[in-house]
This record gives sequence, structure tokens and C-alpha cells, in this order.
Amino acid sequence: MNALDLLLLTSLGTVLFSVVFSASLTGRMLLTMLYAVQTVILFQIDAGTEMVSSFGFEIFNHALGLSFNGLSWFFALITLGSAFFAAWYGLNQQQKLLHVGLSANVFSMLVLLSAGDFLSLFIAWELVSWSGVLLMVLGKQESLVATLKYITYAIAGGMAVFAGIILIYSWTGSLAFNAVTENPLSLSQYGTLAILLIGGFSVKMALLPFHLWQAEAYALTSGPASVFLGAISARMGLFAIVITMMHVVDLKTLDSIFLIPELFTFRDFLIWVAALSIILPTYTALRQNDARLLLAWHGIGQGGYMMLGLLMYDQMGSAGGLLHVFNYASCQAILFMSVFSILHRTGTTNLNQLGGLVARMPLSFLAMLVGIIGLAGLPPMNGFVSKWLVYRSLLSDGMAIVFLASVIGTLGTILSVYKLMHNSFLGQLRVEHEHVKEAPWSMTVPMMLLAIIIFITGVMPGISLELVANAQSAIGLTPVDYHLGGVVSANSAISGDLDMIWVVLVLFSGFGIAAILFLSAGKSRRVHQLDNYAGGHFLNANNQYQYSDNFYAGLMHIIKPWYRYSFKWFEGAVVSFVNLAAVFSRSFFNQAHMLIWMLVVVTTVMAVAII
Amino acid sequence: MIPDISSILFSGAIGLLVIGVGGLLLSNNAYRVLLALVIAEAGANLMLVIAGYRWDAIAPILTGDFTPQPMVDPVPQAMVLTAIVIGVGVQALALTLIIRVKKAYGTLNMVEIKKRMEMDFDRLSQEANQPGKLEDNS
Amino acid sequence: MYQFASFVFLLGFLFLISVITGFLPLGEPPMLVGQVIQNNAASETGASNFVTSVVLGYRGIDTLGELSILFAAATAGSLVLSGLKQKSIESGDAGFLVKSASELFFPLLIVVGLYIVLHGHLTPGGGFQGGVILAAAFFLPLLAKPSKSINSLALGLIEGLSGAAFIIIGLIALFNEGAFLKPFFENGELGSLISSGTLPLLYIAVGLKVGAELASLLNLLNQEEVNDS
Amino acid sequence: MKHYIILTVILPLLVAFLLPTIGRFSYFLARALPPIILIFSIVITACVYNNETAPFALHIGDFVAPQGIVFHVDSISLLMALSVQVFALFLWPRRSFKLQSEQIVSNKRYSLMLLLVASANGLAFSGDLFNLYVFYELLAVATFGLISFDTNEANQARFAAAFRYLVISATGSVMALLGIALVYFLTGTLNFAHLATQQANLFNPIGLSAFALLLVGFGVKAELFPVNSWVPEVYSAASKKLSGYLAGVISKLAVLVIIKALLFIFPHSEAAYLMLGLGLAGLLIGELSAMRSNDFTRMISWSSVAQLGLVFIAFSIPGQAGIIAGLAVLFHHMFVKTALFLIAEKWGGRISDLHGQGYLNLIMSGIFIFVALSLIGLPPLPGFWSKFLLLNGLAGQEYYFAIAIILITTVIEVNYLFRVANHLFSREDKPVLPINNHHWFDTLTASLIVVALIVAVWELPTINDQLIIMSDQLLDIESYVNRVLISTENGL
Amino acid sequence: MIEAFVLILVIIMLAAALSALLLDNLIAATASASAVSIALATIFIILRAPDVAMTEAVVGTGLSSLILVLGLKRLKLWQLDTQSDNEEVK
Repeated sequence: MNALDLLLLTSLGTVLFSVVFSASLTGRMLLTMLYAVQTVILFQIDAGTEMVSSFGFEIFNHALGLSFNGLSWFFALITLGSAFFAAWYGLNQQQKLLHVGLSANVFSMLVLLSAGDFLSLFIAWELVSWSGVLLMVLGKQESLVATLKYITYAIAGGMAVFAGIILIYSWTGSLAFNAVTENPLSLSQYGTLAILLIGGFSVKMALLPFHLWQAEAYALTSGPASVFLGAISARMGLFAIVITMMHVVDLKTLDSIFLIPELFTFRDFLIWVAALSIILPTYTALRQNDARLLLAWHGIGQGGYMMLGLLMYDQMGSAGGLLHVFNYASCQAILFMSVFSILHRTGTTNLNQLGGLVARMPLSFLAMLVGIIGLAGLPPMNGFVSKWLVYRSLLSDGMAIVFLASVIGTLGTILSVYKLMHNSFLGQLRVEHEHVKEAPWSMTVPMMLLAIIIFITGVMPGISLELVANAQSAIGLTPVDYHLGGVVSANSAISGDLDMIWVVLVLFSGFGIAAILFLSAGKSRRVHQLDNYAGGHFLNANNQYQYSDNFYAGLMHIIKPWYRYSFKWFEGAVVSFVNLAAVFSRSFFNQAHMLIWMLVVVTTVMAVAII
Repeated sequence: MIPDISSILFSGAIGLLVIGVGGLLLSNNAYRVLLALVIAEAGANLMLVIAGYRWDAIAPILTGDFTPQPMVDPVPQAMVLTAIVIGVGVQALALTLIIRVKKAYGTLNMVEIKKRMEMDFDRLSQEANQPGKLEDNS
Repeated sequence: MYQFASFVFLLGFLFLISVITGFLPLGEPPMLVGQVIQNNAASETGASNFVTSVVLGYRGIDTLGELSILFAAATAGSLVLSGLKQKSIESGDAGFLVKSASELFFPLLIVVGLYIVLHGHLTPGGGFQGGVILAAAFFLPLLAKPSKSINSLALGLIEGLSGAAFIIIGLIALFNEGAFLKPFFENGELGSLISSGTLPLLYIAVGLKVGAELASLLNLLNQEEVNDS
Repeated sequence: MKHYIILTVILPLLVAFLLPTIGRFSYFLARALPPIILIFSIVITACVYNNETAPFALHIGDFVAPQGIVFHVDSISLLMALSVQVFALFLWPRRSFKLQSEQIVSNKRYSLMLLLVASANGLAFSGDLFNLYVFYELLAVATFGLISFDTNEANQARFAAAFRYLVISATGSVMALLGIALVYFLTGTLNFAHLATQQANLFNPIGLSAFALLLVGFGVKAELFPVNSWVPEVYSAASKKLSGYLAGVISKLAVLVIIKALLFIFPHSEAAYLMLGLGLAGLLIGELSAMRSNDFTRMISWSSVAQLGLVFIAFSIPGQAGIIAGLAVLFHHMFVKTALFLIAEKWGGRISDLHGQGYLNLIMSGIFIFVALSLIGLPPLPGFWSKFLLLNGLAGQEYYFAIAIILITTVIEVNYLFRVANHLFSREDKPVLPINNHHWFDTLTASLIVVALIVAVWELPTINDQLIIMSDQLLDIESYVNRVLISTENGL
Repeated sequence: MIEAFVLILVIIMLAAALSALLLDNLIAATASASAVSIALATIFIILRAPDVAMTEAVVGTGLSSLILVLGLKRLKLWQLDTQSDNEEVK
């Protein structure tokens, strides 16, 4: 019984515990503590070495094993952390399915992370897909619709993965992770596997064009579930893609598969998919008027950065990609928490019907401020570090256009998170929200803790970079050269070290100067929002002096949503095609005379037999 | 000129089969479908008997002094015996079903029957999940 | 369109199956099984009609299945028609000719039927053919006097008991001789009426069963619906 | 002991014959007798299954094969017979109340049900082509009768459905009879073991045509693609428990007949390709039709068409892999489809009418979701392993096209099954009125099926061993021939 | 000689079969169907199958026709004037 066994058993025990006890508040508190316990157990596992679980099964002559390495450890930490904060955040949620679903998700993800061969990878993959459903159905009717869409997409991806694994088995005769590396295949076989496996896994990751399901499925459910799903769920796809690149088709192979001869390789294709996944969903997010959907669309966009970083597959790029998983998870979690505490208190997340809540919910505002700075990738929060690493890697690889694309994406992020904060917390407080109170402590405390984490890992990225370095060495890369404050550039051709402590110091000295200027200016008087006038008119409650309706209307005029419709059109075309086929097949059963088919089969077979 | 006997017999069996199957395919009247079925079955039976026929042989019954002589194969005959009786049973059952269909829908037209049946299904489907239906029809 | 397709495939079927039968040898059957039966049947079953020995001996379970099918058809038929309110057809008495013919033919048909059943193992004919004639004998009075109904209790009893008799004869063989439907009496002298072991007994059961079954089927169809409206 | 296995065929027949007469004297006896007989048969079958490790041949009437009829008893046929009887016991029609006169009617129903069981057992054991035909016809006739019984007089569609089914089934029988005639022309025998020794005579266009005729003929009950248009009609019209029995168990016996024909009459790739093509077509057309269905019963009927297509695809894979995969898919579907039809017993109507019912009847909706998950193939439920075996077999033969179609249709399957779940747990603001609850016994049966599926997950290695044993026995034609023809060497 | 006899029988049989399907009058069609059985029974005799011939004669010609006729009566189609198949389509 080693620590990994203990971790999995505790996780399974948590599932059982949640099934029985999640109805009471005490039970939910204990549940939260159980995630902390799991984290503690996780720390007993040495991230630097591979640990094999003593659990194993033999089914149909395939031995299934579980093992843990640095990469799994890294993802497991994020999973458990997200679950811990989500459970805390959901202490006052009565829905039993939420807590059961959360623990089931954590368990299945841990199994996925410790998968030791392709079969157990697929089994865990399907379990993760289906346990995600438990967390997605917690909202109103619309969440059920979104879940149906999700599960259709997810199973489509899962089946592609299934096909890939079956092909691996039939080509190599083994399901172990080293099956392909030990029996090299032909280039077309590699190409097939890459399409099936990476394509299948990227559905979960919501890379273009498989992204249409994600925003609704993640956003429209209950708060803690959104926090957890948004933070980590989609990243399981990233983990599986890393596994694929490690064990099936490495980037060198991908780079030798030409889609356009001598010009455009499979890897280039994936890079462009990642870049487009950054830009297009981000600008779709800009158009959203529901805070939850806005955040969820960002989740899709941010996945692109991680994918991009990994596709660089160098020291810096992959470190950036992996680090962004951690950073993004913390930012997305805190943003969802903030938005859902607004929903909890006001009953809406429609950005056109909110505003001015900063005075009523200051802690939630603070949390959102920290979150959007991190999400937009600005110092001093942690999102900056990972994006910097990815940019740096892109530049040093000479991919200027992709770099430009990702910068455009960041621009969209900044615009849209500003819209989010402006429309909800800043501006005019609505009359109906006059008596709104701050969210309860069970919501604010995890928000504050997360804010601290975001800030600390932003100032001292070395803490999280250590985990990333372990993960990197587990997948066979040279780990990034880090110190507490940042990274040291490996090759000195392009100089570019990063030390966040210095950056933050500079930044805060700037803030200090601004504060001195602000304080030295004249005193202002606090007034009620209606005790005010504009253009010579006194304002009353009916007057809108905050342009939260149609925010960015001018910008929207420029970026027409053609790209979004093109994907919707594609999806609709597939659906209509299937429906058309269904109508045809139904007509088979609608005929009054049905015996002719018997004759057709018999006659055809006879004809073929005689000829 | 008369063709040889095997082609005559085969054409008889095949003719019955094809006429029967053709009737099954093309008849619109349920009763005529039944007649076509009878004819097709007769064709298959004839085929089976032909399978056991043997030149210059006697019927498979020992007569006279019980000396062994070449006989036609008794096995297909026994099977055809069975098949004929089976056929008549199915035919009687089909007739009772036709009677009920006629009673229910007032028509023997296959297209019409199908149409009415689908309408019935739609109605049943709408009624099935309505609350308060207390009939136990398991 | 549908009719055109039907014609095309019918013609194709006609042509192809003609081609196939062109390959088949008529009149020279392989006789793999048949020859063995011809050689052994007389000694194994004692019936001089080899078709009977096949029907009741070698393929006895086929016959049981066949009886079950008839039974199932009659049962299912009565189940199908059970929902209807119905009564015997009352179209007045049939004419003198039919009436006297029925009176004349009733005993004759019974005798002929029983004869055919009893000689099934010796001459062509047997339980099925005789059974049908028995059914006709019982049905004939109905045609003559439509108001009279067949005693369905008696029919059911005959039907059930004769079927059971067939199986019980088989079961006796199973428990005594270790094989279901194994003939277990002495074979007797070839060609005589009391010979070939249990086969005549089985044929009597078959005949009664078929007769009762068909009579009830005919009775079933010879009803008329009562119109409520 | 082993001679008594024939009692599983004979005793139901005997009781079926006597039941209408018994019912006139004692209604209670008539109600009690059939289940007792079924339990007795189950005991016999289970004893034989336990005691006889090696397969054996039973010569009926002690007539040596191939002249006499042979019952060949091996693990697969015993397991099939066992499932026939056990499922019949659990899906036994309940008493229909109300009128005194209906007692006679329900006796007839029991009697037909017993005939159905007897014929299904016969199909499982028989080793003779024409004998199979007879049992198949008995099965068909009993089925027609059972379909056309319903206490709900408003359901007039059942007669039309039964008649249309009868026409297609009888035409199939004619085709099968023609096939039997062709086989007899070529070989002069109908015993499977004897046919296996004559395969050289059958490996020609005529043999293939005969196989196609048999396939189409016996395929009617097996819901094979072009002859399955009766499926949605009949399952909608008949009582749902009966539909579950037909779709879950009886269709499998027809599949078994076809497998026997494939192995003993025409074991060549042409036949396998034919089955593969028809299976794929059935799979596609079934799943696509189910996707568009608004009615729960029709949906699962079409899903059953699709699943049977999957079974045919599996058996079309040559060699042991195909047999193992086919058996796995077959037995899995037997359990799953029965449970689905038990759910349809009360929820069989429009799917949109089911909104919110899941909250009222958590047990049944839970069972539905579990069973649907297994049907889709969520690992580690049994459905996944059967699909895994199937896809592995297909990949081994490089039938990549088939793999693609199976996986795509799985996605469609997920979509329509979980559309139902969405309606069950709908959160629309419509009043949710309780529909009649399922009978406690149906709920128990469905729960037992769920338990069986869960146990199957734990017992996967055992099941795997059993599947290997069964496939070995099915494929070991040489010793089959030896067993059946053992005492006929001198006779030939 | 026997060929000519069989040929005539087969022609009669097929003609009867066709007329069973093509005659508008269902009574005539039923009669044609039993004519098929009679011809078939004769052919069975020629094929040395007396048992089958007897069965076909008794069952096919007699019983089956009787059942069909009773069915026709029951269906209220027992009328001698011509009735088209499609008459009932509205």
C-alpha cells in the first residue's frame, strides 16, 4: 500500500462519503476537508519519480496498471485544489448531486491521471466524460440541453479515441504505453492515430472546431460545479494530448506528416488550430451578455495558449503551456466564484442588468479584480508569467504571425474582462440591487484564499514552476531553469530572463507614486448615486448613465460574428445530414409492402454467386 | 416437341414460387396475399419433393413380398407432409387475423391497413403516458 | 416505381433460380440418409410405409412440433377472435340434400378416417390425412344444422388428451428405454396391422389431435359476429 | 441425467396441450402449473449445465444420426435454454382481471407462452435443419397469437401488426424451405454434423444461394436488416413484456440458428461478407430511425434492430474472435433490452410526455440510465467489454469501415438515449402528474438485471473463460461431428 | 408420354396459380387456388409420393379451401359479382 493507493482509496472513499453524508452541512464540511486530506496525501508522493500503484487488473489478457509521475502529479494538484475550493464555495449548496458529482469527478480524474496504459486511459477518459455530466445538469432546463450537446460531442471524441486505441492494439498487439515506441509504424498510420487521438482528446479541450458545446455546458450549471469544471475539467484533454505526444506521435513525427507537401505539416496545422482557438472564442466571449458565458468562452480561448505552448515543445514553451494550466485554473475559479456570488445575491448574471455592485460586494469585487488581471495576463498576477513564457517561446522559434495572433487574443481578453468588471461592479447601482449584501463567508473565504494564491504565484512563480519542471522532466523534456522569482533563459541568443519580484517592485512603486498623487489631491465627498446630475439634469433611478447595454457596440460592428456562424453552420450541416439520413431510414419502415427487400437480397446474392 | 421431364418439374416448382412471391409483392388485398402465400408454399413443397425423386424407383412403401427395390427418398416426403400441415395452420391463423383487421379497419387494402395502423400507433402513443390511466394491460 | 422494381426483381429471381436448378440433378438424389433408412427402417421400426417410419420414428419430434403448431394456430386463432361477440351462423337449415348427405356421410367419413389413421404404417395415409377426414366428419353436421354447435368441451378434451398421449408415449420410452419417443413394443410381423411397435398408437394420437384441432378451427371460423350497432 | 434435458422441450409442450382442459376445472391449477414447469425445466437445465462439462449429443428415439434427429447439447445451447426459461419466468404474463370469461383466454395465453418456451428450447438444442424449421414455425405461430392479445380493446393495431408480421415471417419460411430444399438437393442430408462432412458439395453458387435463403428466412425473427420492418410495429402493438422477451431472448435464438447455418453449411468468407453488409445496414438504419423517434417503445425497438445488426457484424468476423465477440454482444443485449422494455411497460408512449417522471420514480429512471450507459458502452460496464471485443475482432480483420460505422452510431445512440433522460429529469415549468407506477415485480426484475450487469463486471475473467469455452465448442466442428455421428460409421 | 402428361399438369397448375392472383372474383380465386392443389397432388403421385399426394389432396384441396371459403363468408366477401381489389380504397 503506497501513497498512490492511499490517494485513490481516499478519493473513492470521498465518493462514498458524499453519497451518504452530503445532505448535512457538517457532512459537506467534512467533505471539503477530505479534499484537503487528499491533497496532503498527494504531497506524500514524490513528484520527481514514477510511482506504480499496487492495484492492477487483468481483463481479457490485458494487464491494467496505474502509475503516477510528475505530469500526473501536477494535474492532480490542480484537480484537488480546484475541488477543495469548489467544495468550500459550495458549502451552503443543498444539491446532493453537486457534491456526489464533484467527488466522482475528482476520483475519475485521478484515475485518468494515473492511467498506466491505453486501455485504462480510455476507461478513465470515458468515466471523466460521464462524471462531467453529473456536474453539468445542475442548472435549469437549459443546462440539460447543454449537457445533451456536451455528451454527444464528448462521446464522439471518445469514440475517435476508442478507434485510435483499437488501431494501436491491432497494429502493435499491445495496449501498453510503450506499444508504439517499441513497434514503429508507418507514416500514414501515425497520421491516422494523430487525427483520431489528438482529434478525440481535443474535443474535451474544446479546440476549434469542436468548441461549440463547452461554454453553455460549463456556465449554465450551479456555481461550484462551474468553478470546478471551468478550472480543470477541460484540461484533462490537454493531459491526454500530452500523453499522446509522449507515447504515440511525438512532435517530430507530427512535423514530418505533410498536409500540404513541403509547406504545411500536421504540427503547423495544430499550431494554427491553437492560435485560432485563442482568437475566435475570445472575441465570441466579448459578445456575450451573460457573465457566466463570457467566462466560459474565455476558457476555450485560454486552452489555445496551453496547446500553443505545448506544441512548441521546447523548454520555455511547454513550461508556459503547463504553467498556464495552473494559473488559468486559479483565475477562472476565482472569476466564476465572483460571478456566482453575484448570481447568488442578485439572481442574475445578465451584464445588462447589473452594475455598481462594488459598494455592496467589495470582497467579490476584489476577487474579480485579481482574477481578471490574472486572466488577461498582466503583472503582478500569475497569468502574466505563463503567457510571457509562451510568447517568449513563440518569438524565439520565429513564429511571428502566431505570436501576433496570440497577442490579438490577449487584447480581446483584456477588452472582454473589462466589460465583465465594468458592467457588474462599476458604474451605476441598480435600484433593485440597493439592498444586496456581500456573499456569505463560505463563498468569500475561498475567493480570498485564491486571490492570495494568484498573487503569490504571480510574484514568486518559482513555487509553481517547480511543479512544472517536475512535469516536464516526466515527459522527457529538459526542465525549465527557474528560481523563486522567475526563469532564466537557456539560450542567450535572445536575452530575456524574467524576475517577477523585480517587476512587482517596479509596479508597486508606480502604484505608490500614484497613491501619493491621489492622496495629496483635494478631498472628495461621497454622494449617493442619485444625488448627482449630468448635462444639467438631475438623475433619477430611470436614467441610465452607464452604457452597459450594447457595450463595445462600435467594436462589434467591426468584428462581425461571421466566424462563429461558420462553425454553427458546420455543426448544423452535420446535424441536418444525420437527420436526412434518419428520414430516409425511417421511410424504410414506413412502406406498406416490405417483402421486396427479401427478394432483393436473395436475388443479389444469387446473381453474385453465379457470376 | 416436349422438353425433358426435369425441366418441366423444375419450371412447375419455380413457377409456383415466383407467382406466389409475385403475388405477395404486388397484391394489395390482404386475402389475396394469403392466397399468394399458399401458392408460394406449394412451390417450395414441390421443390422439396423433387429433391427426393429418383428415376425408376417405387414409392417408399414395402409391398408384396417385401423385396428391396430402389425407392424414392422418403425423408423429403415426410418433411413435405409436415410442411403442408404447418402451412394450413398458419393459413387458418392468418385468416382469423384478416377477419379482425377487417373488423377493425373495414378494409383489406394493405396500404390502407398500414396507414390506419400507424394512425392507431400515434393515438396509442399519445394515450400511453397520460396520467391517471388505470388499465393494467401487461 | 415499386411495381416496376418488383417485376425486375421477380424476373431476376425467376432467371437466377432457373439457372441454379439447371445445375441440380433431378432424379439422382444423393440418398445419403434415404438409403440408410430404406435399408434399416423395416427392421428398426417395423413399418412398411417408410414415410410413416420417418414421420413418427426417425423424425418423431418434427411431428410433435407440427402438432404443436396446429395446436398453437387453433389456440391463437381463438385468442384472436375471442374479443368479438360471435355466435354460430344462423342462415336457417340447409337443404334436404345437404342434410341427408351429412347423415349419410358422417359414419362413412368416421370409418374412412379411422381406417386411414390405423393403416398409416402400412399404406399411404396416416394420422394427418385421417385426422382431416375425421375433422370433416365432425364438421359436416354443422353445415347441415348450423344451429347445432360442436361440443367444445369434448373437443378440447380430445385435443388435450390425444396430444398428451403422444407425449406420454414418448415419455414412457424416455423413462423405460432412455430415449424420448423410442419405439418400445415388439415390431411384430412386417405388413400386418398390429405391428411396428408404438407407431400406430402414435398415429392414432396424431389423428385424434389433428381431427379435434381442425374441427375446432373450422368451428371457430364458422361463426358470425353479432353486431351491436 | 443428460437424457432428461429433452424434458425442457417436452414438458412445456405437454402442459401447454393440457392447459385449456385443466383450466376448465381449476383456474388456480392452470395458473400455477406453468411457472412450476418452468422452474422444473430450469432446475434440469442447471443440473445438466453443472454436471456435464463436455458437450454431448442426444439421439432422439435412439435412432442413429443422421437418420434420426439429434439434439446437440453444449454450453452455449444450455445457456441459451436457461436464459429462455429464466426470462420467461420473470416476464410471465400477469393475470388479466375483470371478466370471468377471460380466464379461458388467459389460459390460452399461458399455453402459447409455454409453446414459445418449448420451441425456443428446441431451437437452442436441435441439430437438424428441418427440425429447426419446425421449431421456428412453432415459435412464429405462438408469437402471432401472443401479439394479438391485449386487454386494451382500443389497441386494434395489434391485429394489423400481427398480420403484417405473419406475412413477412411466412414468406421468410417459404424462403427457408426453399433453402432447405437446395441443401437437400446438394447433400441429401439435413443433420448439421453430416452437413459439415459434406461441405465440399456445398461450396458452390448453389450453396451460397441456399445460405442466403436460409439467412433471409431465419433472419426474420433475428431482426436481420431487410426483413425487420415488422419490428417497430409488433413491439409497439404487443404487450411490452412480450416485446422485451421477443427482442431480448427469442431473437437471439434465431441468431443462433443462423450461426449454426454459417458454421456447418457455408463457412466461407462470402457468407460472412453478406452478414457483415446486412448487419451494418441494420445497424445504421436502426440507430438513425431510433434517433428520430418520438415514442419510447419505437425508439427501443429500433435500437434493438441496431443491436442485432451489431450481433451479425460480430459473428461475421471469422474465427474465434468473431464468435467470442458475437456471444458477448448477444448476451449483453439480452439483458439490456429486456430491462428497457420493462421500463417501457409504463413509459412506452411519447417521450415528451415523460417530462419530470424521473423525479417521481427514481428507481426506474436510475435503472434506465444505468442500462443505457451499459448499452452505449461506458467502461467498465459489460457493454463496453462486448464492444471492445467486437472492435478488436473487426480491427483484426481490417474492417475499418465497420469500426467507423459502429463508433458513429454509438454517438447517435448516446444522443437519443439521453434525450429520454433529459425528458425524465426535465426542469421545465410544467406540472408533473404521476403516471402509473411500474408493477413491483417488473421493478424487481429490472433491478435484478442491473445487479446481474454489475456482477458481470466483477466476474469478467470468469465470463471471458466461459466465452472461450463456448466458442471453442462452437468452432470444434470435428468433435461435433464425432459426437453426433459416433455410432453411424457402420450404417453409412 | 408421361412428359406430356406432366407438362399439361404443370401448365394447368401455373395457369390456375396465375388466375388465383389475377381473377377479380375472390371466390373464383379461391377455387383456382384449390385447383393448384389438385394439380399438385397429381404431380406428387407421379413423383412417387403417395403420402404427400394424399395429404395435399385432403389438406390442400379440401381443408384449406374449406377454411378459405369460411373465411370469405366471414369477411362478407362471399358474393359472386365481381369485386375489385381496390374498390375499398377511398
